[in-house]
Amino acid sequence: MADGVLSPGVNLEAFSQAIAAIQALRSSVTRAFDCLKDGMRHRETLEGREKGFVSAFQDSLHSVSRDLGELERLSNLVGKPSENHPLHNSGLLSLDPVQDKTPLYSQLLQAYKWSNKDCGNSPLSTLEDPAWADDFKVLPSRTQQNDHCYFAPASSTLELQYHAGLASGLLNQQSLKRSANQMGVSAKRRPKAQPTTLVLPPQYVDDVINRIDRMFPEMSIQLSRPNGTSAMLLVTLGKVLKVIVVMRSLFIDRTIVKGYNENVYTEDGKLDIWSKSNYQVFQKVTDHATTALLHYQLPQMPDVVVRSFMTWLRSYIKLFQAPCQRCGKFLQDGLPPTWRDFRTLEAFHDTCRQ
Amino acid sequence: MSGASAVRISIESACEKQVQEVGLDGSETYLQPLSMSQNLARLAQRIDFSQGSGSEEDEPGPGGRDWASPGDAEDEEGLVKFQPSLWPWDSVRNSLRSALTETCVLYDVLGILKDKKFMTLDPVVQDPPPPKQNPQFLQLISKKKSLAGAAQILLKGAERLSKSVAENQENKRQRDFNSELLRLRQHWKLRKVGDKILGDLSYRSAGSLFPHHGTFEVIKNTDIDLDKKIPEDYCPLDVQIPSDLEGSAYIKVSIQKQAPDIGDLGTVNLFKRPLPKSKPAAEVKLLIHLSLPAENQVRLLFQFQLCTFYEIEIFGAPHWQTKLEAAQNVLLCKEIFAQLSREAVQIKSQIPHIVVKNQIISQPFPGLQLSISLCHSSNDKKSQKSASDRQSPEDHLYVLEHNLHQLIREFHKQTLSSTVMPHPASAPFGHKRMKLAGPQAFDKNDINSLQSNEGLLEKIIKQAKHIFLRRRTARTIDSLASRIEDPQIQAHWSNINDVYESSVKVLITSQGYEQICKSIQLQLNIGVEQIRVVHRDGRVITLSHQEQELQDFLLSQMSQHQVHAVQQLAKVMGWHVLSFSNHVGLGPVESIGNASAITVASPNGDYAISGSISFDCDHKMYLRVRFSSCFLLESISRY
Amino acid sequence: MGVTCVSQVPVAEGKSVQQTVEILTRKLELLGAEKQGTFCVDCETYHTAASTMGQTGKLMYVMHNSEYPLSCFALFENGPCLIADANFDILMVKLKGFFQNAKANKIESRGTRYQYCDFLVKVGTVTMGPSARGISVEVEYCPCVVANDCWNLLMEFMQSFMGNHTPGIPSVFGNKHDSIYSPADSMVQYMELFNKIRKQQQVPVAGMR
Amino acid sequence: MEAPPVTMMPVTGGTINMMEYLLQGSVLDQSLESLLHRLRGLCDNMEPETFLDHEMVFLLKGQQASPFVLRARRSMDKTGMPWHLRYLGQPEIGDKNRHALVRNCVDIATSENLTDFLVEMGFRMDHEFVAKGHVFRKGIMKIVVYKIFRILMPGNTESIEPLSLSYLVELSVVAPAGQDMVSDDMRNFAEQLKPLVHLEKIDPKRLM
Repeated sequence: MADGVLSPGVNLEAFSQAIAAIQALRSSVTRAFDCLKDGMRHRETLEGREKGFVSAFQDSLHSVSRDLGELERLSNLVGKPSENHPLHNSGLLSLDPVQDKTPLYSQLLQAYKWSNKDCGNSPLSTLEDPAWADDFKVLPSRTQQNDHCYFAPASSTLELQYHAGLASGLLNQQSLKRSANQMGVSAKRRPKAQPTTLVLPPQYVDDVINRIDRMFPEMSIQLSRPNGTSAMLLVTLGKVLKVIVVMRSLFIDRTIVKGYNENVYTEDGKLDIWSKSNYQVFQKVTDHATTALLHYQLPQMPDVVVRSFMTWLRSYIKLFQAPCQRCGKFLQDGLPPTWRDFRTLEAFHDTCRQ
Repeated sequence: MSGASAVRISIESACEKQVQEVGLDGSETYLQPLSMSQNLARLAQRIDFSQGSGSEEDEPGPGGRDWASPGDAEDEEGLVKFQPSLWPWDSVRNSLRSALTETCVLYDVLGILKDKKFMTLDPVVQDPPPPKQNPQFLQLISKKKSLAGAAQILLKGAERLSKSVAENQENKRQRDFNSELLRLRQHWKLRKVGDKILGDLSYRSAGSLFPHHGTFEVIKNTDIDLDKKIPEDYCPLDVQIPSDLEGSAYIKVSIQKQAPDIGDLGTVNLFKRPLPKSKPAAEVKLLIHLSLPAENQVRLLFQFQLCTFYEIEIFGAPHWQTKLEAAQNVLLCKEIFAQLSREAVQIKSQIPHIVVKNQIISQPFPGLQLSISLCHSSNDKKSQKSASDRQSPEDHLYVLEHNLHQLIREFHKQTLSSTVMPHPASAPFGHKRMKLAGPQAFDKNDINSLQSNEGLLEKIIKQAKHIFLRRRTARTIDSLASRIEDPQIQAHWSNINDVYESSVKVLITSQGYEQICKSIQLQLNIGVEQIRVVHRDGRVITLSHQEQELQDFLLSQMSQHQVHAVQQLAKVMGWHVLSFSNHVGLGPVESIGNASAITVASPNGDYAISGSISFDCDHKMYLRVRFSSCFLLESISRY
Repeated sequence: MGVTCVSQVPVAEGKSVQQTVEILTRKLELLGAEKQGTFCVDCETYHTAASTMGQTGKLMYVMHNSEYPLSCFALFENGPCLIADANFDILMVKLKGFFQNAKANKIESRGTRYQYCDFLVKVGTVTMGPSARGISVEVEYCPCVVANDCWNLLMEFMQSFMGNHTPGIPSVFGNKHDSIYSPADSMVQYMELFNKIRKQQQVPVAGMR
Repeated sequence: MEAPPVTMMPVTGGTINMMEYLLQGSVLDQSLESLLHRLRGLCDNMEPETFLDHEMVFLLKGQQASPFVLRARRSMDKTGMPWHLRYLGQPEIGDKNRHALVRNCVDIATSENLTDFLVEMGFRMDHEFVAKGHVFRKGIMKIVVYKIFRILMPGNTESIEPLSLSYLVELSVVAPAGQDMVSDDMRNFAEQLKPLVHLEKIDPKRLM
């Protein structure tokens, strides 16, 4: 979504260069401060020390000013975002000229909201956003899990906003939900630092996991944090399979399904989150579990996602016992029905599910 | 009593011990003589205090009481009368009594004085008090004198202290050989052979199997002119390092594109990131390094080994610790390289690994060359080495160099800890997991997995492949994301990576329509040889290392996304989807794949729009829109 | 270490043991199973030396299975099954005075090992002394550890290449309930199969050899 | 019955004819610490480990005069370790050239149902004890220093009491038969433990 805020007028190449320049500036400033902090270096003579220090400091200051100049040059190249439609060309499609079908008023309001959003989404305002600033470490396309777009409040008349709010409420009812943003306008404006789901306290994560653990008696969840705050779960489902779930906050990053009798620990006793199962059936289930992670997505309510994922996972308790709901058989190509429907949880062979 | 021997009698004084009883056999039981305190207590017990107080009847003190009990006193006096001869403390009592008498008199006089009727006290006129000043003056003088004495003592002490500090410093500068040797012994293994002191540089005790003996000799540094000023860094202890371990060494790992025919875009720039800042940074590090005390260098040195600019500007002879660490590093690098080249010769691969002098060349992917080289330079040939270094300072793969060091250390650890103590203790020694293989009926696969022992080279090649694949995937996605603005590509890289695996989630969205159409979400698991793509609809696609495959795949996903978006939007707007296909075989020939197409009709059926989406050779997307009924005109709008 | 079913396939009418085995393996290969070397299961019988312990001749079986190359299985009929490492064989030599090896009763099954997805299939010829006495088929479903969970699945698979010779549920499954299937259970099945085949010895089957 | 053909044994095996070379001694509780200290210095650079084992001695009586003795041992402090079944032959004192006691030995790691199985084979438990101590390693040499505890209630390894006020010290090597050189190494090692402990070849028969 980081790209989403960049209007077509922005020179992306220059933009990425500018980010690199900012990085360079940061590092040179850091170096300058480091130099100051470390003080004089040991040399034979006092004179030599002072000289060395001054020249080192001068050098670092020079590099700071050079990097700053570079950044200024690039910032001119980045260019102003154009005031075009934020929807690019596909946005034109929604401007359906069939008058009898599309009420003009709602469209106008919609248009207002778009422009409103556009204001808020101009890159300059997003730059101020701390969350966005964090992402500067990577290239612009690689936002890290920021599945929300958030924007600064627009400076418009209250009246218009009021209407817009009403209208968007109506529109939302008509399943015209287009993106998560529009909800944000109708509901009271969310505070800027909305994606708190990325930095949930470990205690909260523990609670959510514990609750899920208690929910399913045949499923036991073991939580550990070998790498800092990211939790890793070892889910043992009956005597059927074991699942290793790597979390980041409450988002599931990665999951591996292994057989009940397979070793899930490395030589030194840590959870082995990389090696895959030796059995084809569990490799298949691993793929399906990854699919499930892509399917169950609700960035605003990550705990619901985890819960629904676990509920779905639990349906594998009958992995070897349930015949396929379509063909009625147990085996197809040597594999049992490995697919579980995301809604009904019914068992299907991978090839029988469509 | 007569039973006691003559000798015993002659020793003991009769008065000291009293015989308590004489047994029937003639043996005597003695009473222990009283100790001083016991004796005192006994004597004190004999004092009749009531009698004593009674005998003070003539004291005039506490008024009426004494006058009231003269009779009592008389009686007691009588009692005393026959005792005095027994009394050893008689004189004491007498003087006490006289003292009491005196005080009683004084008391009475004072009592009379207080009334001021019968008696008054007048001050006696004495000499004027000149001596009053004198003592003060004397005091001052004596104080001054004693203070001076104290000061002198302190000064003496301070002098002695400063002398000893100076001596210490002197000693420190001179650093006698033995204390240096002691310090050396704390960090290195030493043993005495004949009249030589030999030390061990090798990692053998840490589990290394490298055959190099790695011994150094400790020598006393005597070639110093004692008359001249001793240079500051003079050290009486020096070490003699085997000639082949002198200088500095590091392992260099790099990936080069062998030929331009590999046909991918990323490679050229992939490993050439602008690194203009790295050189000054390295120099700064170097300075810090030199200024640190020797103990802390162990940790830093490792960091340091990995950096290219290994040119120490040595002022004079380096300290022995520095020397030894450098030599040990050379030894480790040699071991790594020896291990790698041995494996390179042994391992059969489709394209054989080439070992040329100090370089191992391997081909992880066709057209790609991984080279691992041992760069070893002794100090005198520094200029030559740095020249070769400057050719390509940027293509280092520091990660792999670091990992090589880590791997060899892991390898060392493995040789040390492969066998464990048996439990129960009577069982023979053996490999930890292997011991379970029999009684727990491990099957063939389990046993194979226990025995699999991948070499250093295989591991590092696998890591190199993965790094290459990962970087190029990132590059491909990024370049697509920056070139194509609609739809948008987002990549969320997982925060946890393995040396052989990493994953990225790719989302394709249209801005403003994220809720309506989120059909395309992919998870890319980047492995060693290939990329596994898990699609949101459950499909799993395996892509090879060829960049084109990933790019084509992403482009096709994007075109599918567009069609899906149109379809969803049409539904929302009340239009009818007439037809929909991800791959239409009709229309103009596309350069890549097939176009996706959709036909929608307006709610009242008057209009129909058909659109097809394809990518042309510039990787631009085209949407061809055809309006039916009114215009039979084909309008092509280009994005 | 998955769930295993060991069964005997009768020799087809008018065919030799070898031919019947070939028919079976061909079916497997058609199914897509991959040949992966050979296997061997052997069984030696030990008598308690006469009147050693006042017990009437209990039989002890010591078995090996190439699937578990480092293990040695010792078991009594309806008794416990000990899993030990290969040194157990040496112990049996030391115990010569107490347990006598009935050399003539040594029986083994040898054949080819096939893998089909997560299934392991071993079709073997059971030989006692120099003569082939029957055919054993072992089907293992590796991912599953609870016998009753995957019996239906296992049976469906066996039907696909054994047709009407598909066996019924093995007796060891019956008393396992939900507990974890262990390699010892497979060895018990083999022991039972071998005992059955030994008894058939008296009734010579036409077409043997 | 014709003789069975020579079949290549698939997996039958095990290591044949292994011998245990043994030196024994004992130290009083007071001097244990100094002995351990010395051992830590002399032995291989591994973490010194303690152990707590439960040993049961089983007898099988036959027609022969001497019963067949097997020792079943399990670790009480480490879970998941296999049981250890051990056969030890008659010890040979040998001549002066061999510096250690030698006896035939068979080491077998087995599953947990060992005791049941031994009973099924006709063995009967003679006695049991708990051994608690330290184990060291130097090359192929194993040094165990342990105290033997009597089990007060049969089967209950919780209630135990020490048998003596000293620790048993054993230096042993398991090697294929005929490798008497190892006994030289053992003697050299034992020399280095003097005078903390004197390790000797002790003939159990003489003690009886």
